[in-house]
Amino acid sequence: MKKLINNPQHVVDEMIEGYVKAYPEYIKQRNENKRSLVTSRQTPDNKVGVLIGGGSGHEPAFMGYIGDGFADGVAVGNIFASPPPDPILETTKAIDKGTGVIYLYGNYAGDIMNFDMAAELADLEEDIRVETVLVTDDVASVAKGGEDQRRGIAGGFFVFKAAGAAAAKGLPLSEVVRIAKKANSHTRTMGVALSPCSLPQTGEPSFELGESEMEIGLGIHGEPGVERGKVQTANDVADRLLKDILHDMPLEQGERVAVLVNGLGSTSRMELYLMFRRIEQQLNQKQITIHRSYVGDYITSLEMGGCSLTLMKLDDELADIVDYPADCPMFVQK
Amino acid sequence: MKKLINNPQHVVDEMIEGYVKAYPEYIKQRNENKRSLVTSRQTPDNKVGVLIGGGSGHEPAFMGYIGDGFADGVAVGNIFASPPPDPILETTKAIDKGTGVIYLYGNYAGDIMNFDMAAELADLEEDIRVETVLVTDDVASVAKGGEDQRRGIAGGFFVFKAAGAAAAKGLPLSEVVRIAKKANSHTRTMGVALSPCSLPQTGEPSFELGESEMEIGLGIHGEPGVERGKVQTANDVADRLLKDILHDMPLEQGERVAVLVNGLGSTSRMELYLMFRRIEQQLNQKQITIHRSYVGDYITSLEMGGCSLTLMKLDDELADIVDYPADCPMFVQK
Amino acid sequence: MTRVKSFSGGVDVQVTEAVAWFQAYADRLQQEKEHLTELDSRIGDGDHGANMARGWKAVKEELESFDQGLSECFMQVSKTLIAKVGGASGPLYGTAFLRMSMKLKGEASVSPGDWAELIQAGAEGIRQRGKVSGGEKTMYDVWAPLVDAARDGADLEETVLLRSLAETAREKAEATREMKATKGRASYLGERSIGHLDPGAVSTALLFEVLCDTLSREGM
Amino acid sequence: MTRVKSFSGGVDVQVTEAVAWFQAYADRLQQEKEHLTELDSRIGDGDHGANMARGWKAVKEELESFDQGLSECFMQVSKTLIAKVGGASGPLYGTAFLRMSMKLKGEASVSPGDWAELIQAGAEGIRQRGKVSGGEKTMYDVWAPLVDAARDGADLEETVLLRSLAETAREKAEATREMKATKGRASYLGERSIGHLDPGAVSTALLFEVLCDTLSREGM
Ligand SMILES: Nc1ncnc2c1ncn2[C@@H]1O[C@H](COP(=O)(O)OP(=O)(O)O)[C@@H](O)[C@H]1O
Ligand SMILES: Nc1ncnc2c1ncn2[C@@H]1O[C@H](COP(=O)(O)OP(=O)(O)O)[C@@H](O)[C@H]1O
Ligand SMILES: [Mg+2]
Ligand SMILES: [Mg+2]
Ligand SMILES: [Mg+2]
Ligand SMILES: [Mg+2]
Repeated sequence: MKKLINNPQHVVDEMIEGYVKAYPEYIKQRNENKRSLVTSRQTPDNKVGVLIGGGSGHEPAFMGYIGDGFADGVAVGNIFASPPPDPILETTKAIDKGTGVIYLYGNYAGDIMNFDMAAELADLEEDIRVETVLVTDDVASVAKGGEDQRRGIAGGFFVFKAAGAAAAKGLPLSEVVRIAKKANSHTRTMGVALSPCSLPQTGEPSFELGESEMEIGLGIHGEPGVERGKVQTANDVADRLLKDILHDMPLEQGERVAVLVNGLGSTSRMELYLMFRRIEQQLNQKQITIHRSYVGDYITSLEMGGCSLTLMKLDDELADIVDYPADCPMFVQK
Repeated sequence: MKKLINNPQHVVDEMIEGYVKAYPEYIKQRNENKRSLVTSRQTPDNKVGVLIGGGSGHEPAFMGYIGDGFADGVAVGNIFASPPPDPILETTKAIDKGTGVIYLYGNYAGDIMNFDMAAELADLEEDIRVETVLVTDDVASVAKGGEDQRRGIAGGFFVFKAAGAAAAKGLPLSEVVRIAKKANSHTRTMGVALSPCSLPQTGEPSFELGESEMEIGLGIHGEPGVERGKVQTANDVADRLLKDILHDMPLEQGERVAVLVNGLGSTSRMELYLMFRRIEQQLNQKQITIHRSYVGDYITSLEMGGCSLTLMKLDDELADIVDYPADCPMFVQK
Repeated sequence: MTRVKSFSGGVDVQVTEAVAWFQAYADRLQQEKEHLTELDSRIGDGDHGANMARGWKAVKEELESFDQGLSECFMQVSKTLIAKVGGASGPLYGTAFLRMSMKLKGEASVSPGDWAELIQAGAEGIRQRGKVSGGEKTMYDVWAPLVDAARDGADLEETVLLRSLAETAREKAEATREMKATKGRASYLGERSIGHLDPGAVSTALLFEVLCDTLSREGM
Repeated sequence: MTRVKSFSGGVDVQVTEAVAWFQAYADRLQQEKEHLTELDSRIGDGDHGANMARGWKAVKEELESFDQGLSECFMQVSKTLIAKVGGASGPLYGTAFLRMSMKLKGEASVSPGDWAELIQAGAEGIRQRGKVSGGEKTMYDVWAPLVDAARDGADLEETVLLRSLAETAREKAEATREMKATKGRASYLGERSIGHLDPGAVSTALLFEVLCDTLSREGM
């Protein structure tokens, strides 16, 4: 696959360099560790630090979400690989204001081990209180009953936003944790993949899909999904994703949701709006209110083809959190 | 090519439906013509109407740019095809506040004919003053000396933004036109394509490029460019694009620019930041100041692969215009 | 369906035949869609076939129960093309049919001697709308020479005249192959546009070929 | 390079040999990169080869001019793996080497009789870090049985012991093929993970194969 890159070994560092140069008013890179990025703005005293992260290749996640009302810092891993403890610890030190730091990331073995190691070091060596909330929104990954073993995918956007808003409001760590956990437990995602991406190092597709095949539930690193079949119409795919989500998280008539239709990288906006159109029709018919919608590329897998649907079920507290403004390089909400 | 669509004949109408449902607080569709979209917000009395448009398939352009500080209305064409006079006229009527309307679109024969027909009708039948500013930023399309015959591509973003900001400031039509023209004459774009997109109706790639080929200067509808060759590194491609722009629009040490690195649809953000990184290095070395940067998908060609570089040379007036806030469904600037 | 003998020995074309022409052209475009698109993807953006097929399909449907006169029929075609074809060819064909409709105001039929003036009105519309003068490798390079061909054949029998129009159109469309484009999308190709047919010229040639086929078959 | 005869009749492994082992493993990973990646792309995310090759390349470079003791050597490997491998395998191997480094504190060499304890320290690290207990289709399914193999072979000659470790490792890695993954990325595959080798188990087998190859060659 053709890519506009230089040395494949340096893509991540070069990307970060470009990113930091593009948004100096938002972001700075720590001298101590180039994979540690933090807000360049003055944040309020006593504010709980919000640290998100994971592998690269999901841009605009995670580094695009550093900013007011969102994350204070990001630890950047290699492509699709957890960052090691070092940049996590460095970011933790940089954003802690004495009131503790919350770690938010997807539920992957590698990330857990690295973030846990960093949390242990932060506690032991720096005396910083760290709490962790894992994102576990991917309905396709583990059957009902095993919710907390699920992978974290696009729904992370809502969980990060919830924690970011809660922290920006000046809530203490315990509250930020409670709200992030609540956001996670109210969030479900189902995805569909149409075409693979390729890692810069190998140039090889991350998985194989036939000329006219799609895979329901395929993970954002190419982890296999639940069902492979012929590509269906946008309406049928939307219906399927919605059905699986509603089966897992039933919604009553009159309830409110936030909707995220997330492109995986190479899917046109046109297709995403077609998907959203059908979702809206179906929810409308079930008399479920869409409180706010997000349609676009929020958490990608390089240039993977396909998209995911995320619903977050809202109560007043979460609705408020969704509406909270944010100002980040790759995401602004007024 | 696989796509998440329903009936290929209805993609544009379905996309608009989805889009309007996603952002009711920003956008409304005219009952009189479904291809006419206008802001759903109350705009100030006497504000000059800003109408942008062209074919679909360039999302987030054009409909993503309806909002405060940007366009008041959009006429939507079929994929890569100018809208007919009807929706243009309908949009014109809807957004005119008695102070006239400015039409802004890329310099393509089809668009000119349709927008001209609409302008004639607006004048004759509705007594609305219409002025037109064509976007002609594509350096690759016509050699120096023939600037006003060039195609309009990603630089339209700056020209639309300039007109939108000028109109939002309450300037009269003549001033909005002057500023838009100035923005256009200060803007240059050079693009590179790595892979084609395919039209939903045909499913066929819009052009052919070898396994390891790229084409410099290829147009956003697949119009041929200036040079085809092997894919080069991000640095070499960035240098080439920048060289061609600076050759066409020389910049002195100490001058200021706005930079747009625009993805064509399926190019990862990672690659775009690698491109930006090099551009920044080079401009920095030439002591040219980057006043503001935009990196992402601003004007696409469905899922085409590749990107373009746009520079707008700034004086105080244009710097001010670039900094003017905007609030649109697909673009927010604080 | 009645046909009126014209003084020149041919038969006049009436609204029913015009409708048949347009409907047959719509069908023909469905077949030629891929080919036109293919041509357009070489020197343009690859949508001419889709644009034309879509627009004329709408024309066909709208003419299904048409019961007005010749001028109104051309006007209907014009409006539909302008609204449905999009791109450059929509307004161009739309303007051509608009001007032809104006020329036909009050007329019930077109006699062989009328074709030159009628085509000239259409060509004139394209010339103005497209800001062309000939030789730019566009559909105008077919429309313009058809005026002369129609003038030269004004006294011929209708089928002979129509055959000559169809042949001229095809010839002139072929002749665009060697031209360098200086208008429309293809102009960005410069020298590289040489060696390819202009898609709009080819769709124009088809229009007149179908005219000839339809009216030669009709009522014979 | 001197080797110390151990009481059991074998020879002891010293820091220079450890360095040789790690450097040879780094080289071997460059060759096996594609294969490991291939395995990981079947049941994971296809980066295990790249992760390991990158991390151990850094290890090799850092050990180029290494002049400290055995424990420090293992500690250096641990730190580099944790910092450079990323993913799940980085902290897992990193923790294994950290624990082995602690076990080696103050030791100048590893005699055949020491291997069981050493490997057990590493395995224990992986068990805790990975929250595994065996049978989950991970690298632990190779590390754990190696403890027994080392214990059983504690009295053997060094090369024989190492050969037995290498063979056990390969066997146990092969045995992951029939397991159903319940930890790590592959667990999302459920039943579908059966029939594929676990990439981390295979890279562990390679580690012990290279140990055997390097030390059997060294000084013979
Ligand atoms: N300025 C012009 N004058 C006359 N004909 C033109 C002009 N520009 C384009 N054309 C004709 O239009 C055809 C292309 O039509 P089409 O592909 O439908 O529109 P678009 O170029 O907007 O995609 C060309 O082949 C050419 O014959
Ligand atoms: N919880 C765990 N305990 C032990 N080993 C694990 C665990 N999770 C994963 N592994 C090992 O890690 C290997 C995958 O490593 P790698 O591909 O480098 O990391 P990642 O899965 O983060 O991409 C697996 O093959 C398995 O052997
Ligand atoms: Mg990984
Ligand atoms: Mg077109
Ligand atoms: Mg075309
Ligand atoms: Mg892996």
